[in-house]
Amino acid sequence: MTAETVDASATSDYTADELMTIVAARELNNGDVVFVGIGIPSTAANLARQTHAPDVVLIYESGTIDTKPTKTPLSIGDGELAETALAVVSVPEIFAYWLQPGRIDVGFLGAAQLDRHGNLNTTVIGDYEHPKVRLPGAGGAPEIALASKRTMLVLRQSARSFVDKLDYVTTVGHHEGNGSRATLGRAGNGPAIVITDIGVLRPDPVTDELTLVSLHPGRTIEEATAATGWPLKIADDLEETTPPTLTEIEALRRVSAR
Amino acid sequence: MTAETVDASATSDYTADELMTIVAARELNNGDVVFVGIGIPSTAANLARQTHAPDVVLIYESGTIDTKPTKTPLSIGDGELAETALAVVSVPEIFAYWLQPGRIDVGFLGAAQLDRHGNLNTTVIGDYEHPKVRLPGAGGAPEIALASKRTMLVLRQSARSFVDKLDYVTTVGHHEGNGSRATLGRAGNGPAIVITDIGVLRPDPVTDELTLVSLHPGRTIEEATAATGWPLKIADDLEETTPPTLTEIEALRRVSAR
Amino acid sequence: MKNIMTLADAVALNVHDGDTVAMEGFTHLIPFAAGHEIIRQQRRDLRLVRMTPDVIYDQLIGAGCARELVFSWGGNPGVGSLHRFREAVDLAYPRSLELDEHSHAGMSVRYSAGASGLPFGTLRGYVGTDLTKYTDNVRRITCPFTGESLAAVSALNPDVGVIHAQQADRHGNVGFWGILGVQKEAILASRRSIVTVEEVVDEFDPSVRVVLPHWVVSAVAVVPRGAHPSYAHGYYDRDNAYYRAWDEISRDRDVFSQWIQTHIMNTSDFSEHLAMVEPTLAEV
Amino acid sequence: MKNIMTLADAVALNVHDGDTVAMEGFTHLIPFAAGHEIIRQQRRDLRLVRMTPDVIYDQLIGAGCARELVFSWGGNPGVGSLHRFREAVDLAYPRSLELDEHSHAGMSVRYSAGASGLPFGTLRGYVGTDLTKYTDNVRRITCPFTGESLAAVSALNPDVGVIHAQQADRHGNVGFWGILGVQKEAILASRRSIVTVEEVVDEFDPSVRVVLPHWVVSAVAVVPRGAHPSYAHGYYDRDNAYYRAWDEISRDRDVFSQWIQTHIMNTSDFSEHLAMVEPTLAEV
Repeated sequence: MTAETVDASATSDYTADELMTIVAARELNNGDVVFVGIGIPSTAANLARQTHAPDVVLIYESGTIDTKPTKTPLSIGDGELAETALAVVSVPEIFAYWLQPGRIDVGFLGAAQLDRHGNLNTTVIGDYEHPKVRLPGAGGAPEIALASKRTMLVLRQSARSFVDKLDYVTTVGHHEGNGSRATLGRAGNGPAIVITDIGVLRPDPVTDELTLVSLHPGRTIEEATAATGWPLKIADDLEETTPPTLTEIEALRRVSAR
Repeated sequence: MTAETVDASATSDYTADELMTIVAARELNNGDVVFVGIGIPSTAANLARQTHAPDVVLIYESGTIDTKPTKTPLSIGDGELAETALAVVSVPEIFAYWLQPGRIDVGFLGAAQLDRHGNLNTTVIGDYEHPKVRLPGAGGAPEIALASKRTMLVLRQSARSFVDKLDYVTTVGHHEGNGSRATLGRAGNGPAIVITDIGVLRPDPVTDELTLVSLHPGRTIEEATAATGWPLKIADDLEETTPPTLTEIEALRRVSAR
Repeated sequence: MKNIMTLADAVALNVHDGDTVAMEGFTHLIPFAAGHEIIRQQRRDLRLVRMTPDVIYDQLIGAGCARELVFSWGGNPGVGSLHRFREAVDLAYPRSLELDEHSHAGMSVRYSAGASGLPFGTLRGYVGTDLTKYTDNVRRITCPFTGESLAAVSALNPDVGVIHAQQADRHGNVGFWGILGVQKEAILASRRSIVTVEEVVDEFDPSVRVVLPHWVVSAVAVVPRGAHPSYAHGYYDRDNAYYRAWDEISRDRDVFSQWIQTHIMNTSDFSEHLAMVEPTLAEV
Repeated sequence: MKNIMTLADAVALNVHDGDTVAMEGFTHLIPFAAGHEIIRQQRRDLRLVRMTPDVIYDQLIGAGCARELVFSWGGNPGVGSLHRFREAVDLAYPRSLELDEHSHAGMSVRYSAGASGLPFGTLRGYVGTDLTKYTDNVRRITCPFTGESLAAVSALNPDVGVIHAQQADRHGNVGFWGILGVQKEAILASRRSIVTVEEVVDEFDPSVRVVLPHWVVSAVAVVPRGAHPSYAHGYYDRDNAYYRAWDEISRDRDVFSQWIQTHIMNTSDFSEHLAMVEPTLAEV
């Protein structure tokens, strides 16, 4: 580790994606074992590893365990993930021996649609058999969200993505709320946080309904409500997200640069 | 391959074990994929590989695939088996991916007790809960005998080993005879040959009862009958086993020497 | 050695109209050359199986080879949608495409069960989702010891498994390393198999992690760069520009058809296609 | 790094009276040093699990540590019977020993199920045998797709898994190679785990085939030659003379007890035992 000067002064020079990535990275604790999807989850996990959480363990569904890529990979199967991994195992093994038994602290996912209980759709917009938009499908998400001790979700917030009713449930979050996830069999605790371009949501401890707990700098409750397809609950002690520091932004740009 | 002079002249300078080993080796075809137990099966398979069947593929339950040991290994997990193997896989994998689906041509086993249908006991002599002699137990045999396309058995013949009723069925052969093995679910064809120190037995094509088809040089029907705990069937066209050739004996001693 | 042949012969011998064909390679070692040869030989009514149907299956689907797709994630990684796949699903063009859709975990268990000679596999999964509504290949099973309810998935046993590997030896044994994916299972689960390789070597070195013995591989064909535009660890990198360019090519039916004509139907093998495509993308 | 400690501490922290303990190593890398330490710390009422209980478990059983043995093959490989095991079974000396007896295939599926977090595993096996008569851990299950009847075995999830490996790195990650056995599964199936290693290295080289990350290993202890008399691929060979000598030592209760006293109870660690045993056997 080289000693670096930490510049904790706030900056306003960042994109929405950069802010989401930085807020997500902050949620990872040093030593967490994280099953990472590609995109913002991967960038955020690598940012965390290169800043406050050097011992975070990154696992990709391509079977690479404890990878330490210097740059954010473009795909979950980049060669650098294998080259820098502590171990490379087969895809059946990564799901059966590593994900399924509950060894993973954090499952880190994106999605196209989300409902108030953190259930996800990445399959179709519209009717399944006559879709408006055919999306890629499930990938690793259903079992990542089921087995990880907690799930972190990252997606942009809009009336099209934060919907009252999913067109298709690809991946279960808190199911129908009110603890109903526990009826699905042995599983982790479900979504702990949703990070959007507007703010941060966490599930209500009783109802499991996603509640806005933090607004990003410059964002308003009205914007959040307008970008949500159900009557959005707002926390009594709504906070403002700590803006990115210069150190965070620089580290992120170093990780992302190609 | 070095060209070697083949000396096909018969010899009478051999032990009972050497004869059993040579007769067993002859039964292996070039290219056969053989799942090998330790002892005579392992020696015979290595003898075959170093004589008439250079492309025989040896698999040991230690997970070593296509091993080419220069000497007969002492245990199924000798280091040389790994060093000379085309591939080394885990024990769960060797049973699940390689044995179970029926990829193995020949399962090659010994036993303590055998009955007329080629069922085997390697568990106890006497009552299970109050045994006269506690034997090692099943090991890989039950599933080797179940999944291999055919099974070859090698054991010394005596009234104690060739019994009317097994004290314990560790490993199924032709079950209760008369094709009843087929009722046990998807499986290979069961014991094709039993090689003893007295002769060679094969199952009757209809009843599956082991029938003496060959006597080793100098052995008699009376000896075979006396060494069998049930009324032994003798083939109409009983043959005499071709005695070991000088080439076979020399090759065997080369393989076995340590 | 008797399993080493040309890719054209390997496909002609092993892939038939109506077959279930699994072409695997998890971002790494994707058997593009073999996919092109199947298009060139105009196989039809295939049931295509693949965890991540990306550009390789977009090409096969767009070329009209497929009647069904068994999969868990379909997209152009890092780029976006598969336009030929979407047009087949949304508009039944060039023909309708049935879907049998799973999660990655489910697909990998289906392959493992197939490789193990078992009729089904078990996992903790699929609960609380709509995935089970549109497939008959996921059911529930009760643990005979604990009474727990678990997901059971039917085994996959394709007629043909197709992969690309770095190396074969002179006996026709196959070796690969880097990201391993589900390739071993795909080959062991399949009745027949085709492996394209970068080269034939005298002996495998210790970096080789998976070895498939020649007696489980029906055909080995030497096709250098046969995984392009995906990558072969130790041989060449991913051609990210090709994946990006594919978005444009595949968006329009006619542009796509012209591409298939030029790069596959009018060429005699993969090397001619590579000669066309590599110089233009080399600057990226 | 926080998981690297002495073997005495590793056993004191992780192995308790009454625990289910799986010590694995398939002829290769058998954790003898850890077995001695469990005897030295006089653990009692253990449920011992091991596919091939050979000399290591003969020692633990003879020393009175075990109440039950879960296994698939018990013998002294290449030599003959295990006399302490047989006396426990035949004569309940030094105490009775319950048996839960399986085939290798069944045991390996039980471990794999345990490592996978599933309550059971499935195999084609056990049919037509008496194995199912004396255990409650094998039942039948019906495939929900084909209706076939298959064997189901209950998962093994030991309290402690114990193995020997060639190497650890400074973070406490563990690496091994050569014959792999069921060690990975034994560790992943267990709630806690102890790994003895030949040495700590800066970095694993490519010959290392299995790596267990430090976060699945409770304790790593450096014990050179800790698998003796079994072998460690790349470090030392099997001591066949020890296995042969064991036949004599274990045949007689008093000779055995004296051996345990001298080699384990009166020594402070495995190196003292090695110093006694290796010179006398070196000539073979």
